[in-house]
Amino acid sequence: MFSHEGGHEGGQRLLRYVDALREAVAQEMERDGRVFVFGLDVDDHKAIQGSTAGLVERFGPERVFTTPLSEDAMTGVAIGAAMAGMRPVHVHIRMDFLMLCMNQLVNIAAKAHYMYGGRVRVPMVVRSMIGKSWGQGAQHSQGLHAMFMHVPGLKVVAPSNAHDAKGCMIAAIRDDNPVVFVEHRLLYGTEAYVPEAPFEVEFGRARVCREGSDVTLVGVSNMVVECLRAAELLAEAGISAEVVDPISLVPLDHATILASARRTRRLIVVDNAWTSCGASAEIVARVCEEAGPGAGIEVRRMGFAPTTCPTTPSLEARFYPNPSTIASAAYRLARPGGAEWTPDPERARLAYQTQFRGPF
Amino acid sequence: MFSHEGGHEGGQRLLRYVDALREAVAQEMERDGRVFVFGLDVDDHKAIQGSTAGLVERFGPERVFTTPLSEDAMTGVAIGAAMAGMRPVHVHIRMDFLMLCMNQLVNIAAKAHYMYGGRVRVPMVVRSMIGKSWGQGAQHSQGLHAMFMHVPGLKVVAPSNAHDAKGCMIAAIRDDNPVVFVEHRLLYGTEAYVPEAPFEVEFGRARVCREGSDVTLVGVSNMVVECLRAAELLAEAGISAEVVDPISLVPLDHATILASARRTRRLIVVDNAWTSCGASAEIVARVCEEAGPGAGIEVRRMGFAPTTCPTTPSLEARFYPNPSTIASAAYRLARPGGAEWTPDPERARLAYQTQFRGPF
Amino acid sequence: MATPMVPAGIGPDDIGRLYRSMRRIRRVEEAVAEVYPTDRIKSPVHLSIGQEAVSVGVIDVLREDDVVAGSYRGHAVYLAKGADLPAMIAEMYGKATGCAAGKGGSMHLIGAERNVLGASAVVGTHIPIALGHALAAKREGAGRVVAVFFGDGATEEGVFHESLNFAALHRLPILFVCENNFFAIHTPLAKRWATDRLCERVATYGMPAHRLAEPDVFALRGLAAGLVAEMRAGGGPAFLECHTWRWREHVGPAEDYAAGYRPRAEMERWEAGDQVARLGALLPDAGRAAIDADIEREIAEAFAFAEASPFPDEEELFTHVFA
Amino acid sequence: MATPMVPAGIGPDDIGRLYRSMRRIRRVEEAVAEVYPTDRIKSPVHLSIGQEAVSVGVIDVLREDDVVAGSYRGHAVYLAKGADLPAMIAEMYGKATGCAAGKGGSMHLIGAERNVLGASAVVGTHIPIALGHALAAKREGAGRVVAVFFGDGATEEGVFHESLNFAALHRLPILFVCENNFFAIHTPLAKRWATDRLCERVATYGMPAHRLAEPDVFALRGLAAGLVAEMRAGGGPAFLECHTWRWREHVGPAEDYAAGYRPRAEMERWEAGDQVARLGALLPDAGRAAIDADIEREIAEAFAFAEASPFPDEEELFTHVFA
Ligand SMILES: Cc1ncc(C[n+]2csc(CCOP(=O)(O)OP(=O)(O)O)c2C)c(N)n1
Ligand SMILES: Cc1ncc(C[n+]2csc(CCOP(=O)(O)OP(=O)(O)O)c2C)c(N)n1
Ligand SMILES: [Mg+2]
Ligand SMILES: [Mg+2]
Repeated sequence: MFSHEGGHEGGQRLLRYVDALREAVAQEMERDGRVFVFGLDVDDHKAIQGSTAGLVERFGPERVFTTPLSEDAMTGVAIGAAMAGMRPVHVHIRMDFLMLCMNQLVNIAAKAHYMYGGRVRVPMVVRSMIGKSWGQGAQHSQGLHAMFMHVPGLKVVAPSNAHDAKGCMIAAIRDDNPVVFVEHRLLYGTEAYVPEAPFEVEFGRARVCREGSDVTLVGVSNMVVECLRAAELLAEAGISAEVVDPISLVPLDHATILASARRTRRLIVVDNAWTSCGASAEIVARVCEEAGPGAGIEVRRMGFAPTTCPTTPSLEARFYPNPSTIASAAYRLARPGGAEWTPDPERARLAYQTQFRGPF
Repeated sequence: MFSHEGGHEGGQRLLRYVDALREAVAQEMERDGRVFVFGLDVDDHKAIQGSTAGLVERFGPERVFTTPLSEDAMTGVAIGAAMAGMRPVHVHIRMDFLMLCMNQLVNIAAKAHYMYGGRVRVPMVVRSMIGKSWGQGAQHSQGLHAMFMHVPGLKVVAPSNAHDAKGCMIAAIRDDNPVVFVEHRLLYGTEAYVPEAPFEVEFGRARVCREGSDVTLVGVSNMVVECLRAAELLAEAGISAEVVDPISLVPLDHATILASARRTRRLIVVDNAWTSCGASAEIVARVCEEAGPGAGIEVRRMGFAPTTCPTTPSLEARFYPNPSTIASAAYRLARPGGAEWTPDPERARLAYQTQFRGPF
Repeated sequence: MATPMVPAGIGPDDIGRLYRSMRRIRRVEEAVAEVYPTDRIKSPVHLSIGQEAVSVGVIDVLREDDVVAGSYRGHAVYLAKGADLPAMIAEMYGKATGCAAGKGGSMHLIGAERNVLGASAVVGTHIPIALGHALAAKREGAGRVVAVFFGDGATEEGVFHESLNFAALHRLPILFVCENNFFAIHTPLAKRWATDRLCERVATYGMPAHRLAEPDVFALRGLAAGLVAEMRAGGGPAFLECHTWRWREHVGPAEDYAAGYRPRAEMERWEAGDQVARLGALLPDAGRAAIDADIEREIAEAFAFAEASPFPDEEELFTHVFA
Repeated sequence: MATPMVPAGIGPDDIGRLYRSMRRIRRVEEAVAEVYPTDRIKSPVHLSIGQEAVSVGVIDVLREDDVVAGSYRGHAVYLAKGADLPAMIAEMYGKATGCAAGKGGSMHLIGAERNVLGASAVVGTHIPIALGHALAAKREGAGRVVAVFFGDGATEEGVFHESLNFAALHRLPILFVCENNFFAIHTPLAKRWATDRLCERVATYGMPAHRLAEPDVFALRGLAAGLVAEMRAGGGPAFLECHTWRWREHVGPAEDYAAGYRPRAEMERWEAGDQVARLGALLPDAGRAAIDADIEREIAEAFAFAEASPFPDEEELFTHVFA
């Protein structure tokens, strides 16, 4: 089943993001009989782009099952089962569909532990995929993690690479709280070195993916990959960009971001979402509140255009930040008054071919 | 019906917020036969705390009617009726219940005009009341306007006084877009001078409610009242606070806020909501992005405690910002290193007795 | 309405037990209504007065390890399942000793030790939560069942139908109990339901569905016993629609017939059918008096406990955000 | 399946009109499938091939000012109502001349000029939107009706039930048409429905509900005609469940029997009952050939138009956020 697992004990293998997700869930299901996976089409031959492939064969239909199209009730079922001691992983092929179960997530899952004075826990994972490209359009492309960051009681993680995908998924399943797990579908094919043995990526610890001194680029989810690409392009223009991956948005490792921004005195937060009341607003606001104007930090936010996502490629391409627009923005920040610069679009377009390889 | 209307043509009368809402809707229903009001219990004897009182008697059950407990479908009905040329006002006695219709609001109402290339419009008003005090608790107390500010295509307004309540309601009903109308129930009893004749309060124009030079307090919804009270307390401590009421959050009059913050070089945004990815994060982030560190603006956010809302008064009191905590925070900002100062709690507690009287 | 007979197989102990449970709920709620004007209770109260028989008739056939779930109008469910009375009153008083540590109040009672799920103030939201417990109970395979109580208004929420379909599809051990008191706040069924063929509708999901139009705690108990027995044996879900009547206002301690949205005359019919009075009359005076005295003592102690308990410390505001 | 008879009252014109409409949809979808691999079409496509008769049978009895609503699998609804073909193809090509200005794509077609509501890609969401139009139509009082088409999976969403109740409660002029093709993506009814008593369930809301288990465009049309006539006369809503079959993969241009989630054998039954072929055979060869030629010409022109049309200007990204 898991071709990558063979042989080298606990060693690291190049693994695709999608396989890392699947391996994490399989290992946790193996370890803990309370874990189960459900959601629309988790058991069909497409297996959520392969991320649930083989699970029903291995663990049976009582622990891996599809559902009716009833997101609201199914979310309640996950919450109730979690309160009863099970550890559900509820899968949604689009984050947009979480709008159908906001009531259960916001009014019950986030609040139960508190509202009931600590008498219950809600250990559940809500897997939600963000779609992009090929005319996904208005209702199949949204990154709505900010809505969950807004409400106390929910954890939100957005791993950007296969290594963190596995480690965060294991940590999320073992967490005693509801965790909204954000997966960008364009990351599914990206590879990274991933330990074979189960491991946790601790929430609330950001990773400096690339060190730099002129500007700090904080990327969310797939935007980490785009920022790393932008950093390569910037290097060729003589600008040293530091790239920080928060990994988890709630809890947020604010200290690492703040320290980097203090050093570079330039911060650009790049999110795969709208900026208004977004994760980028939160990160920028906290940095400015705590550092104060004395720290002399210039801040910028980048994200979706402030529009609905169009399907036609001529417009869709301009809806998202990309290595080129990120690099240009960073250049403007680092070279105020300098001549406009945009990297060779050809070289900038490679973001998702370049495989992420650590460092870990 | 409208006791305040008698006599003085177009003149201003002291009117309660709740009566201003009702008068605005009644005048628009009179003017435009396409306007109708529906939602749970709009036609019962309690009449949504009086805000819909008399409407069914005056306009009949075809234009004023209650619904089944089906927020999701009823929101779709409002959207569909709006697309068909009607102008629905959909009433919810708690903003928390909007979580049940997020899919229709976020995936349809916000996107229809764009997603369908401008071929349809969705002129609807979503009235949502925010509850507070007397153990409303976790699910009856949330201010969730930030979620709507996050999604392009929705307008969001939060009038803080009776004058703006009437003017914004009329503007919202006449607006060709979906408008989420935020009403804090503790404002219902507050009075202000309100013109008798119909008028619009234009969206996207903030009001400087009180001028000051030491610190800018931006309040959202009822927090404007709390900020004004804090400003009075601060004056007694020798600190001059400017109070800005954005009135509409989308569109947001950023220029007025920025200009004030540049002048006072101290900005505190006080929201009746959580701060993480909240309206306060958005306002602070925009000010810092545009002004830059050179402007030397210190920024702070205040809002709900980062917890679920508890019912017991001993904890609930500390969940919300109030004139005393706002004044103290402003004092700390204006007198760094100065001695701690907290206003006399007795005087601070008066917020909702002090009636808002302009200036307009 | 004519008082129905006591069915065969119901002994004095049964009558005493059922009377005690219903009477206790009635008196607790009356005591709550009494102190309410003093503002010692710190959250809105939705009283069960008049509806006691529904909770008691069903829950009497459940085991301690069975699960029950109710709404903001869930005091009867909480008490019928045997959850802690002092902790309930303390919760309403906003005290640290409350069943939810003072953070939930009247609308969010929870009786963890007796498998009473936390109540929700958003209508219908507790239905799928109960369903999740039923899924867990089925996987566990120990014959535990779940009973979920909700009002007529809750059946208008889409999630109710999604839950019925899923319960029947997976044959989960859950008893859906609709307490149809004909009103959602002040709005009558006629303004909310296209028809009153609810049981017929639910039956199309392939589960037994019965309506009890007359208040008869014995009949309800008998019906519930049969349905629950089948569930324990591996049968699927079942549904009960129980007509009942809210004697007081929707929220708050008083009667509200003056408001005019429902006729006082209707009330008389339900007073005549009051199961608390009916079962009380079936008991010997001495026995009834002893039970009543017990209950009064228990209630007095509960309120005293709540009074004497401290409010939560300030730092409690920040506990329990995350587990 | 035995081919049913042509009912009395159906003349050659009717057959020709229905054939043209169904054949046109079939050929447009086949043409879309053909060009799809070239990447000229810029969004995922959910083809109606095999399901044409449902849209055509119902919509044939509607007036131009009546309203129809379909889902992301709504090409047949769009075309049957007479909305603009070149604008549809241009929309799929992402061109500025598209029916949604290139911003919606295949899943969000809208035919404003023919009262075809915009399609939604979130299953079931268009049902209450259609209901809102029905409310407007009733208030208007001009006898207009609404027909809303959705899949079997959409009936599992709570909003479907909320919509049925509201439609029946207010007796709104809306015809609910469920295109039951037995699958939601690759998941069969058996994994999603507790029972198949859908019509029985819907009928409990107090509206006529009929199932058509065999493909027969004449029978469907006749049934729809009667129901719509009653609606125009002030009657309330009605419901139709039409069994049908998706001939191609859930999304994309190809067949997918190799995937093994549904048997090719089933397909043969539906090919035998194909209404396009059936009606074609009822027409004189010359007449049929003329219609076919028209259609091919129209399709060729539509694709040429799409090809020739420009992509939207960059600044179009920022238009239409607000009206
Ligand atoms: C989803 C939702 N909508 C509206 C409300 C406001 N509300 C509180 S109780 C209630 C009536 C519920 O009626 P029913 O379900 O019959 O229960 P009852 O109060 O009669 O016991 C309503 C509409 C709410 N709490 N939740
Ligand atoms: C609310 C929602 N959940 C899940 C999906 C993913 N999805 C897209 S189409 C589909 C199947 C819908 O089946 P059905 O309603 O029968 O329509 P059909 O595709 O068979 O015509 C699903 C689950 C979605 N688009 N929306
Ligand atoms: Mg009721
Ligand atoms: Mg289908």
